[in-house]
Amino acid sequence: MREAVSALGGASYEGFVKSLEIGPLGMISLRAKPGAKGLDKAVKAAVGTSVPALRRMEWTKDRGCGWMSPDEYLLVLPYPEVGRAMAAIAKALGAEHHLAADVSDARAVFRIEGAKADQVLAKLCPVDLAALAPGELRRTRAAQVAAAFWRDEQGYTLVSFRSVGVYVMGLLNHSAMPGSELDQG
Amino acid sequence: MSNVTLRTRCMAAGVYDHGYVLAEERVADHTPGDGRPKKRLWRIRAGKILTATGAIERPLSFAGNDIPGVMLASAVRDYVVNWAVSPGDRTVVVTNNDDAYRTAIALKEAGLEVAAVIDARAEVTGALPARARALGIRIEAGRAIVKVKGGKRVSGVAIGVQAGEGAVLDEIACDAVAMSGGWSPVVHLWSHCGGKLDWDRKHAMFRPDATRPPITHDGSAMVIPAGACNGALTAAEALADAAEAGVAAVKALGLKAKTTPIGKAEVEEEAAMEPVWIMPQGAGPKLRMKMWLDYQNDVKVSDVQLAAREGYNSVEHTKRYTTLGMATDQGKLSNINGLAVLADALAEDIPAVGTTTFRPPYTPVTIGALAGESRGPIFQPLRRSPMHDWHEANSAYMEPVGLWRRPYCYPRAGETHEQAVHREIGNTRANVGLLDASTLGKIIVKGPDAGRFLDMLYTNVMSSLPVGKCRYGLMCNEQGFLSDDGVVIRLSDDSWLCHTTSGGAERIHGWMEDWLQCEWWDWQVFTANVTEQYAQIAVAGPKARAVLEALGGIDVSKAALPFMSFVDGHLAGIPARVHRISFSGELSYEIAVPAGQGLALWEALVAAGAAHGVMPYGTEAMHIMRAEKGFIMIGDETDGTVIPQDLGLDWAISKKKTDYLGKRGQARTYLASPDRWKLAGFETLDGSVIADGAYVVAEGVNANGQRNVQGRVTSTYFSPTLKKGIAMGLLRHAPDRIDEVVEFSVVGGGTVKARVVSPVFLDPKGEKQDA
Amino acid sequence: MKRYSVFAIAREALRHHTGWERAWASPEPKPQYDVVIVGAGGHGLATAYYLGKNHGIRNVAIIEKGWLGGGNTGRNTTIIRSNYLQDPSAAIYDKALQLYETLSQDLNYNVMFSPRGLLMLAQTHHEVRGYLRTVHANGLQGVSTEWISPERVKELVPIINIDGPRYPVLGALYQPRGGTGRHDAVAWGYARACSAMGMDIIQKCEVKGVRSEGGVVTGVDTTKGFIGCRKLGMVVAGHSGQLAEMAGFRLPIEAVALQAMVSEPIKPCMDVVVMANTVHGYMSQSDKGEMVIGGGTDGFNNYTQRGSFHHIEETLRALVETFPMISRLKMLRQWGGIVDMTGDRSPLISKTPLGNCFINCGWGTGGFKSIPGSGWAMAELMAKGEPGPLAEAFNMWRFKEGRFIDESVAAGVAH
Amino acid sequence: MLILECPCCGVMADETELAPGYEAHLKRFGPDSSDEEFEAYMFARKNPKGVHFERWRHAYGCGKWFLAARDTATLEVFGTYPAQVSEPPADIIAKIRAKRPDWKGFK
Repeated sequence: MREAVSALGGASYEGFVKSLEIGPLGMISLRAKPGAKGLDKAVKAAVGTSVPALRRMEWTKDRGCGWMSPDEYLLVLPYPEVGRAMAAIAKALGAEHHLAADVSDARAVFRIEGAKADQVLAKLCPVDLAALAPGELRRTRAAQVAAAFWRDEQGYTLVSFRSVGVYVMGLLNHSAMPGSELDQG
Repeated sequence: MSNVTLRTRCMAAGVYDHGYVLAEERVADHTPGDGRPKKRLWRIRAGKILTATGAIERPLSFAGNDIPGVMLASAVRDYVVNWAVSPGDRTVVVTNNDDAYRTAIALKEAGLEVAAVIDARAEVTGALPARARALGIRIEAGRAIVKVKGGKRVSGVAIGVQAGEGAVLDEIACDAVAMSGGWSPVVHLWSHCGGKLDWDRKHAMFRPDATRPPITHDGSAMVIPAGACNGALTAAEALADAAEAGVAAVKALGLKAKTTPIGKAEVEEEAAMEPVWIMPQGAGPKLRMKMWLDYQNDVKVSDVQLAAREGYNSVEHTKRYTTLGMATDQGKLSNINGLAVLADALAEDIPAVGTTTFRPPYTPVTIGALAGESRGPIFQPLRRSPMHDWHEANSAYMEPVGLWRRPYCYPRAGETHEQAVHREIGNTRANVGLLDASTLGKIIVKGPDAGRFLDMLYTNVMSSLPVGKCRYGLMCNEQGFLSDDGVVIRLSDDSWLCHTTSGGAERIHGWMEDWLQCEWWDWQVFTANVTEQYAQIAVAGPKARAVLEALGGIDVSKAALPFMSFVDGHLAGIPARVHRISFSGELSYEIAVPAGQGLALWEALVAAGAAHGVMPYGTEAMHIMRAEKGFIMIGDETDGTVIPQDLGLDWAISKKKTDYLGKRGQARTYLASPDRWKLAGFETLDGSVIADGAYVVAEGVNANGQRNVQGRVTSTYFSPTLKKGIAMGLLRHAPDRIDEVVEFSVVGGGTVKARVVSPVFLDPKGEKQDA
Repeated sequence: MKRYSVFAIAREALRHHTGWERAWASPEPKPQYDVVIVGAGGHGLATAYYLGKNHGIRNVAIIEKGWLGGGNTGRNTTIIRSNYLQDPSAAIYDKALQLYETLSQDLNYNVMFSPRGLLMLAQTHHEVRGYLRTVHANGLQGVSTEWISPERVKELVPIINIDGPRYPVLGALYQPRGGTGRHDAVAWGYARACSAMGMDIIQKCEVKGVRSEGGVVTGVDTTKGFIGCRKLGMVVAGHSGQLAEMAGFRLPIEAVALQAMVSEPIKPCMDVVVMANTVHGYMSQSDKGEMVIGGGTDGFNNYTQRGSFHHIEETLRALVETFPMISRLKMLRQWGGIVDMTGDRSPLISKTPLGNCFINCGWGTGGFKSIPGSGWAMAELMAKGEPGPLAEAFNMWRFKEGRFIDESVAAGVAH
Repeated sequence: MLILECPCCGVMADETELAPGYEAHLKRFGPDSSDEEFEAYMFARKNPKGVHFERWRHAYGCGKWFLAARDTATLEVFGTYPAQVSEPPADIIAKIRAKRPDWKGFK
């Protein structure tokens, strides 16, 4: 097994906030109906969390599970653990109707950090960030591409498709250009 | 208040549906070069919108009202009071209302001379006129400016009786005229989304009709006007109205409102204004031709009256006929006056004539601000395959395929694109070539009903595909027209992986979800679009097997991995799925690996292939090689009006299935007609290449005099393998016409002769791909 | 009706323009007409005009809910072209273009037809092949178009960025005869000519119902009372669905908003019409100097004449990329029209399930440029009761047969 | 610029997160149907000026299709609901009737 390469090789930019590409991050798209037998067990076994409620994300340290749609979850975990987690999901859900797909390589992942990180996202996404609940996973668009993000104390983690990673980095850089802060003045 | 954001230099340009407000902020127009953006566009989604946009003073229409030195009374006042600038040493104020007296008083108090106030009203009794009189200002009641004297600047005014026809009673020397015809509330933001207006007779103005507001998504009023824009013209009225509007806004949001006293303004009582639309009232044509309504577009009172006389009676007709209100101020100064003149000419009420439509923006907004960040490198997303940088570093000429960029060819120094393409084809046919096929769509379809679902989606049967095997499939829309194609592989008992065309992945995934969510919602099927999870590389050519064997890890022999099968394993230490499928007609493997390791595999293949003469090839070589093999290409052989049967793909359409998407559509008379154009190959008699887009002409012309046609070319190339022009195309009754000679159109006239042949030009038995 | 001429202008200048007559009369409706046309937009008025001119049918009323020319006729981007791919489209749009070429003389009304030339940029190889196909088709249809190089594009349009890093211009489909006209003047010119033939144009008169006997139309109920007719023509663009419902049938139509905008006026800088379909935007310069800009339609049913703002942004992005100089211009005004889109995006000029009731609608984004040809073909259909060659393919039964007239093929959009 | 509440994820979604899908509650006609039925399924549209039932996909959000009852003349939204029904739910119908007494109903 060779070293996995992230979408942008860890590119970063220091504007009025810091944006950097991180990864590769392990990600599994898990599709199952909410009441599916073994779903709780599968999520627990894969990332150690409970199944999240509507638009929420559950965390145990660096492993998480986010609610993506009424029958889809996003599991986040260290990249090397994906194979083990996929096996655990298959075992827990067994013959129950589900679909688990490794999408770790299909994604570009970014961190946006700094006191004004929300300004960068507010410029790009049609989302009322003030109304974003703690622990919320928000799927939306960033300018012209699909994106999902969540907030923590240091800033935001934003996920996009891999092929548009350069575009998303361009957006983040543009929106964080010094002088383009939204502060009043 | 900490929860209030104040944005200065920020104009609300428009109110759009469901509380969407567009605002343009002039961030650094006044501090150029300080590193900040010049402009910023705000897209605001508001629960309620409170507008306090004020009112605009109207000019008066008298002859010569365009001569420099004639200004609005409020503008004169602003120059003097706000900026200590004197517009004139000796000003005549002309008005139909009390407010203009504030200008006269301000001028006087600033030490400037006010030659007279010409007041159209017969009786002038208000508190403000009284103050003006007390300051010694001459007041002429019931009078009008007959005309302004002067050419390049005002030198005086001739005055007469407002009720008269323009007989001059007196002349007053002056160098400025301050005019006031009353005030028009700025109702634009109220009106953009359909808020209706009321005609307020007392003030002769349109004001928001509170009973017919613009509504938002839940049907409630979206805009709450306050102050002068709501018709509350005096400071006292405005304060009271503002307090009321604030409470209304808070309540409308479902919150409790505290009524806080907002203060009272001490203002003089104002006497009623008197609507004056032309001055003097009975002015003849000569004077009317000098009364400007729209200063930018040179529209005069006489123009509007002419429009009415000629029957352009609707206010919109008048606007468009005269261009009244179509200049950059969009009628802010001229519309009400023009409307009133029109109403008068038609002997109708002003409200019956109505206004033109208020359209955003309120004042012009910079196009660059509207285009926003979408410039240069981030104009649009550009999708890159995991090997994108390698292609660019190796001189690839890239072409857009949807939002992707794919190498069209890899020209070497001194090579034209055509030469490069021919070299790439020659090498792939003789040795081995590499194609970046990562852009192909890949969708996993899984579940107890997945087989049944795919049988509805594809024209052939996918449920019967054995695990480990590949099958080519066609997808049609409900009309029956061919929409996508690709190889489907069966991963396990209940899961399949569907390959789509490049750029088709999102569309087809959406199509699948549409049917699963909206039609067959009780079917147990999940889909996942994993297009970007994988880098995919085609290794094609007689030496392809040798290259893969050099990498090692997977048995790629014919016995272990026959044509149209696949295997999972590790190739060069990278987890890989190897498919034996071919779009070039050569012995070919398509290898999928996690995207993060795509470049590593590509480079490993380049290294391992060096001994076998490996070269990358681009999309154009791919297109020509597939045409040599007679394989169709979605978007070339199809254009949204072609069904699989037209392309001789009947073998890929199940006869047994009772239903699939598009089956019913294909049964319609025109689609089932035996006269449809069908796929054929073409070779010109002289070996030349048929022009792109050429039609096969037929005898005669149709009822509209257009030349009859019987077919057209869909793909046409010079085949470097066969050393001659080859083409695929559609021709009426094609299968029955092999060896017939037909004529293709040539731009500019004439035709070129071509023989109808089989569309498979190379290796018809498929021995090479099956090697 | 007095003729407009240079002498008339001279005469009127001497008497303060007090002698100009009404351009058209405003009569009250009569109880019965040979033909009633609902909709006094360009298409309705042109239909009436050619009924009178070509077929001698002059006992005609054109009734209009609002003011004549007040629908899509007055809110489009005034582009005129006939470089269509499919035979039926090329035939009717080229008929329209030919009629436009002499319309000012024909109507004695200046419609300001300006054959300044029209370019459709090809910015992908796929689009190149699509336009080459159109050039071949047009050649066989007798429509003169040509394929031109990027260098020639730059000569014709100096302000264009042909080397755009994202979508370099690879060439263009050029129709030198294409151009623009003055939209209002087209409606007014036809209205004046109809009125002069004795036809009644009845504005502010809304149709409330369609009456029939034994499956044959007998008249319409309106806000000005019942108006009887032997034949009824429905020519109401975006409101065709409502009218069809009154007549008891359903149409393959959806009404959506199509938006347009103008910039502030500037000095002349572009004397051709440019359409860039890969990035979705088109632009021309009006005689007043404004850049007239349009883009794609919204994707949902809408009767508000207001569109969604993000489409404006998309269009402007596309055009700033294509014409970088416009980024410093300002958008002066934006608006929307309601267009009716059929299942194949081509129009209907057709008999209907109701006897002697005819429909003309579904022009989508092609309404203005087709007006004279559409009126010509509709008049022929109404006069004879059967379609002539121009209208034949545009019947409403083609959808049942699957006989589409699909022009999206030409735009290089596969599906 | 519409804003619609996605009934699947609860987001008040800006129009730019959504993809429109035209008339809802169409009944599919397959191989056994008549020409008229198939034509009506594919093409004949209510296209009302007024209450309209239509499809939307929360394309940039949870990815689900949902249905909306919306007035095409005023853009007022009466409600949104999941796509897995063959006609509008009773509560939406009741709400429309309350607001539009003249409405002829869902046919």
